[in-house]
Amino acid sequence: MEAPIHPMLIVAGVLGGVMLVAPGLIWLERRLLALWQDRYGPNRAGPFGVLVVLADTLKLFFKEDWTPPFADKKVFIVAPAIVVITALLGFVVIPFAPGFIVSDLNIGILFFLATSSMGAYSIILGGWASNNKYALLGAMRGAAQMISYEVFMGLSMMGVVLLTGSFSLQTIVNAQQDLWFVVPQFVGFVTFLIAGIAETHRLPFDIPESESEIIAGFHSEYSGMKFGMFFVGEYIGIILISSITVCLYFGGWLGPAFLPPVVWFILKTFVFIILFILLRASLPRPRYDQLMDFGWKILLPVTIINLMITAAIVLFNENSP
Amino acid sequence: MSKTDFLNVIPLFMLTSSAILIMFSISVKRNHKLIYIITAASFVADFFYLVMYHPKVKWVIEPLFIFDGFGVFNMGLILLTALAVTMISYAYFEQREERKEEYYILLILATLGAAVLVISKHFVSLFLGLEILSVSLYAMIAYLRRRERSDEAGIKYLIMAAFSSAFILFGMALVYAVTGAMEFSGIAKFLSTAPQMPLLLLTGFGMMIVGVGFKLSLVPFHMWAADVYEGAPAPVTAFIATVSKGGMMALLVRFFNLVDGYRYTSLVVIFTVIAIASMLVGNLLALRQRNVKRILAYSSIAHIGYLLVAFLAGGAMGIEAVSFYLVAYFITTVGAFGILATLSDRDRDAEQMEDYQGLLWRRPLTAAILSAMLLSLAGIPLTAGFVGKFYLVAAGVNNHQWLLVSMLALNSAIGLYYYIRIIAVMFERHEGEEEPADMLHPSVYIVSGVTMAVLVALLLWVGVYPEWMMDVIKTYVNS
Amino acid sequence: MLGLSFVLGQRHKERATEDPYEGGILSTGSARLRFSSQFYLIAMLFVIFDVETIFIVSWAIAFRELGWYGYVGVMIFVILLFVVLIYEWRNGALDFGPDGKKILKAYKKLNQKKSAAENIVSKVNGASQPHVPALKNKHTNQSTTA
Amino acid sequence: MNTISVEAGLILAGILFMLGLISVMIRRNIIFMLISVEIMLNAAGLAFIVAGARWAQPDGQVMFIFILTMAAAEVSVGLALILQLYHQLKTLDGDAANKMKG
Amino acid sequence: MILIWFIIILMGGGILAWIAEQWQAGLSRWVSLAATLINFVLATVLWIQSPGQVTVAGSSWISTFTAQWIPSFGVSFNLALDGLSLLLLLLTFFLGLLAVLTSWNEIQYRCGFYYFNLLWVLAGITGVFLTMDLFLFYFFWEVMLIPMYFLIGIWGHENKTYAAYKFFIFTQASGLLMLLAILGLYFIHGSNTGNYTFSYFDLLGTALTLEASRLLMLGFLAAFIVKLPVVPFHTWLPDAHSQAPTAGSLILAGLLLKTGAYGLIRFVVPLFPHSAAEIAPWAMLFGVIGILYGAVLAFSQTDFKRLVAYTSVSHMGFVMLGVFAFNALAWQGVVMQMITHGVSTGALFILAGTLYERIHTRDILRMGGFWAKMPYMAVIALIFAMASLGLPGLGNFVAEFLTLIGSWHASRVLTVLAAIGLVGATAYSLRIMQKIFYGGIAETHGLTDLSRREKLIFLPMVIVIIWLGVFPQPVIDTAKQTLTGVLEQAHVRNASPPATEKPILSAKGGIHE
Repeated sequence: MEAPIHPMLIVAGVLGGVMLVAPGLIWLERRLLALWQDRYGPNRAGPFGVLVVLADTLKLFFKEDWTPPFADKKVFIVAPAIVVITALLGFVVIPFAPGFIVSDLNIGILFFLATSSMGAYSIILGGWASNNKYALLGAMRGAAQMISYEVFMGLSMMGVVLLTGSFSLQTIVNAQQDLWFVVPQFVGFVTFLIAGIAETHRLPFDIPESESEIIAGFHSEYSGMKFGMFFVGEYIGIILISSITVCLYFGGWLGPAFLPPVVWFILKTFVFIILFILLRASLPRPRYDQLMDFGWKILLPVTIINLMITAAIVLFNENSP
Repeated sequence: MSKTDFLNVIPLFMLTSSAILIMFSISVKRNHKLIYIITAASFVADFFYLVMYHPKVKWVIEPLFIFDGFGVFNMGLILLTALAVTMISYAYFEQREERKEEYYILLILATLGAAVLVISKHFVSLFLGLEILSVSLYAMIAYLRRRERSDEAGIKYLIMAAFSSAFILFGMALVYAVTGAMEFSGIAKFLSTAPQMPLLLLTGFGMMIVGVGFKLSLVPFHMWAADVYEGAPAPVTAFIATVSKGGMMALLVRFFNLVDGYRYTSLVVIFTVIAIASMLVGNLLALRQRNVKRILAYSSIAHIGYLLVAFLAGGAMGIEAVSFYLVAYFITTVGAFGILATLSDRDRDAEQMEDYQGLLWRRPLTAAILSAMLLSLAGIPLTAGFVGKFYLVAAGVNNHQWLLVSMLALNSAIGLYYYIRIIAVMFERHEGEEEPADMLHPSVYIVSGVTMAVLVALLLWVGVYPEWMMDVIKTYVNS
Repeated sequence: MLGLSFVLGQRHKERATEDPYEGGILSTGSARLRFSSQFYLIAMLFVIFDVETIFIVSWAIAFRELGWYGYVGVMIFVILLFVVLIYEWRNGALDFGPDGKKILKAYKKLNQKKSAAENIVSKVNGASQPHVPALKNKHTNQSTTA
Repeated sequence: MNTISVEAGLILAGILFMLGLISVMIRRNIIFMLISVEIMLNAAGLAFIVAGARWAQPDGQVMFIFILTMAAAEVSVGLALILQLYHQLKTLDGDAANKMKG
Repeated sequence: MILIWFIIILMGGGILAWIAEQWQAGLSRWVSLAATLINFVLATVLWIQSPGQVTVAGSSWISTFTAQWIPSFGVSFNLALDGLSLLLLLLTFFLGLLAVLTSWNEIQYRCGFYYFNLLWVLAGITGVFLTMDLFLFYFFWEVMLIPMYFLIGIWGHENKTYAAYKFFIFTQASGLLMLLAILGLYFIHGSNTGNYTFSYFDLLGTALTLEASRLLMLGFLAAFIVKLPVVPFHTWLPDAHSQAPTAGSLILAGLLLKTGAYGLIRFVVPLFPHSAAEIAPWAMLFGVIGILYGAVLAFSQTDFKRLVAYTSVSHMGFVMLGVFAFNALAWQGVVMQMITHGVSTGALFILAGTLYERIHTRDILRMGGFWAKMPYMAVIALIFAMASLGLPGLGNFVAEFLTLIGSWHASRVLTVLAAIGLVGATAYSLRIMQKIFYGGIAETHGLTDLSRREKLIFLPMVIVIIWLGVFPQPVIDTAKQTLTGVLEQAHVRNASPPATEKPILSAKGGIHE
């Protein structure tokens, strides 16, 4: 453990880092997609088109902040804020390095689950307040999807909890000194990742906003910075899921000592972020009912069976030696 | 969990597993008859296990359950009543819903809830039993999806039951906050050492009484009863009137006796007022009804009021009287609603007075049975209801509760009017068409018919020769 | 707290460029439309299963202390969950979206009846109209898949 | 964090409970009535947690979990019933559900 | 053993009659005729054998029967017969026989069920007269109500439902008060002695405080004076009597009213002698009011059956007067009154029934001059009208005379007033004759004189009423033992002061302590 850093500093660091990285991701994604799809991507503004993000942001800020007159105004404005706030709140329990954590809650995982399920509100409220058919449909789908996968997400994480006996992410990371949990909990990892993608409604699970079916889903009516908030919120969500995955299954900041823990953490996280982008680039979007079927009929039993087997093994190991 | 523990809770396990079995069997194939047989068989088996295994041994599973004579007796009563309800349900549902199988799951679960209720000695088990019972009932009440009234009744019951659960829970929380115990015995211990009842505790008890009052449909918490009785399918109404209320009543008796609430004048006064109000309001409101189900609803309010007389009398005799009256009341109520169910057709229940006009001449046996049931409700000799009421009065007089007892007598007199009115309608001369042909094969009704016959035989037997039943109650309840 | 104020600040910036009378996508009609009750079903499923996870979670944190005893208990609980799941599956609660095969089957059944009836009618009339059912078939298929 | 006194907790729970109670009484929309009842239930749950904290026992929290479960079951059934009722009445006004009188 | 057979024959006969109707229409009449006839013969044999036993001093009980019923409550199936019961049983079976006969043609609708109810009413009445267990007494008290209710409610006249309700609720409500009183007595006795029993003989000696005794007596009194009926509680009677079928009216007037009188003699006075003595002046006053009120109202009725019903009110006033006069003479008068009223009023109701069968109205304004058409009926009517007004030589005269002599000792003023009632009786009896059989001929269509069956009904009644008027001694002797026994007992107990030292209902606890 390092000397405790002032919590405010950590907060500032995390917030600043995340808020900076998120727009960066937009650029990264575009570049990578272009790479994999054999095209250029953004390349005009700045080196490798880095400044396109800045331009985009400026554009969003200066764009008209239009609230549709038929919309439910208050809710319409609150909805995009929720997505960012909840996603950011999730970072509270993430240990970037030993001691480098906003708050080491002993119910860290539960806190994460709670905040991430709050994200469903933003979609449903946004879709509802827009008072637009497509938006509503998107919102309904999004909500259904998110709450469904919420169940499996929580259950799949329980495997790790069984192994460590704690909800604290820091404890969990520390427990992976010998072995990353991805090995004993591979099934858990896979299900968690799938559920995580669904939670962030990224491609291929971007049913709520599938352009080809329902224009842009729940945020059809949004523009300006409010749209920007949704947009940014999604990327923050990606970072969040990636970092949680890293914490739970890939040993968090742990790594050979030649790099500081934070760097290990960031590296691992970026691997997952890139994986997210790769998935987007490569997989087609399933139909809505296929997605739900998959969740309820396959993921749910698999996670529960995984859980029970894990528990049995742990108990057996405890009692036999 | 020791072996004895396990053996004791087997009745509960049996109910649970039969519910699961039914779910499985629905998943495989929907077969109404098979599921009906499973349900009936599980009730029968459960009852026999209970009788065989629990002669008079008292067994406590800490901290939740207590298997004493009183609990076992009430559990057996509940199981038998549920069996009777199952019996009358088959014919009723056979001609109605396309998805009738789930009803039996709900029935079993509700019975399970009531069974848990009567053996609980802890707030947690009380709450669990109560809620299993209530939640199953919501769905059962609204089971006939085509009927608007059924839904309406379901919603009303849901809101009311949840409302009352909230009261009970808050009351429990307050009691817990004051006494630090959720076990009845712990609370009793606290009370016996406390010099006087803290205000907060009294508030807690008061809120629990409100909740319990709702569940028992006591005045002034009775508003839901008539609507729910009217809207629910007839067998479900029978179930609400008997098992649900009986379970709650048994629990009330157990709790009140354990904490010895009789010491507190305030509680006794509250219950006395409630009892009198229930008797009066129930009977008076029943007078102006034209709907048989509503009449029975209001009459059940009054009957619970009668029960409270013996409950307030307390002591061994009071408990015996309550148990006996419950037996009589269960037989009678299930019988009455059973007749109602057999007379009902696909679209509506036979609940209007007109449906009964001249019934005696159309279907003499049916009418005779219903008359017997109604006379029993009215407390006329030769029926179980008479002995039951007699027992109540005896308990009350024994304890010198002259006010309550005379109110009981007065109300019995009022009650006579509407019971007799139904009978009078049945005996009216009937001109017009003969009974329309039944929609189902007559064999479907055999089971209902046999059940009715058994019930009426029981009614008369208990009415003419109550000694046996009293012996049973005494051996169980006083053990 | 800090996070909240930070976000609030950002919202303040949004309002800087407010201008109500322009742009956007035109919405047609009221969006307060009725959607499939399937969504309610999902909500209920979620409510049930999410609450059940509470029990599993509370077991998970203390499962070492509870040992095999607790394991058996949770096993029973999980088996119950599976029974419920199977039950729901079989009853079609987990069929999201329309099942093409089923609709086709039901439709064929209907069609057979109809065509049988029409055959009788046509026999009586002495004239047959073989193409009509086929046309109808096409039409209704579209409407069910749409 | 400072510990909260039992009285304060109970008063909070009581206020919540009363709010729920009042809104059950005055609301006419069935869904709102359901929500209000849920508020009452949660108030009871809160009271249990406070009580459990007072005696430093886990019982209160256990009870709360049960209450939560029960509330969930109730909401599921309630929503289903409301849906059915809506199909028939085309309204959620509690006063419309008054076919039964007497 | 014979006592239980009385009841079994009637109840079994009732069930058999119901079933028999399914086999063959009309069979139920014969079954019920047989049942009542057997009982009547049995009772007569018992009576003929019994005088020797009755005169033997000591026990006044001719026959008893005891069986266990609900031992944990101290309830036993305890029947006993003494002179009083025997007389009333004879009356019961006699009128029962006649009731079956009068219904012979009148009832065409659901005969089986009708006779079932008829016989069960009789069984209930028999039980009431026989039982010596208070629980059983209440039980039979109720048993006779329900079938009676059906008799009125199903086979009655136009306003039957209302009348049936009224009858049922009045009697049932008052019966419940009696139940409370019985229970009170039971518990007080139990807590005093530790012996919880409903046995009449045990309860007789219960030591009661004054207050308790008053309250409990009021409970009993309520049931009996409603049944009797005493004036403020009589309103059910005119309706029930006038709406009931003929046999129903016959049984109501002839028998059910007597259960009230019987109850007063058997229970109220022996159990609560002190309180009964206290309330006696008021009771007698109400009796006299009943006599006068009944007579006046009877005079102003136009409905024949209603008229007769009010005469019952008037006659029962004499019973009330006599019972609370507390002397042997008056009581003998009361017993006579019970029997003669049963016969005479019964006969008048049967007359009304036969008239109704012929002209389908009970309105006496639409009758008149029937003497010419129906001389037999007119003669019989004359006899019973005279009996009703108390013509010497007929039974009622003896009864009323004895009662008045007896009550003279108790209260002269009231006796004089009661005697005025006799004048009223003359007025309404003559009005019956005047309106129906004399005067201008009204609507004579379809009038035929009495049939053979009807003659068979009236003949024994005429014989009995004359016999009772001329030679009432056997009847008086039969009941004498019981009556004097009860009175002596009451006087003895009144002489000793009531147990005032004990606070009311002081005893705590119950059966289980």
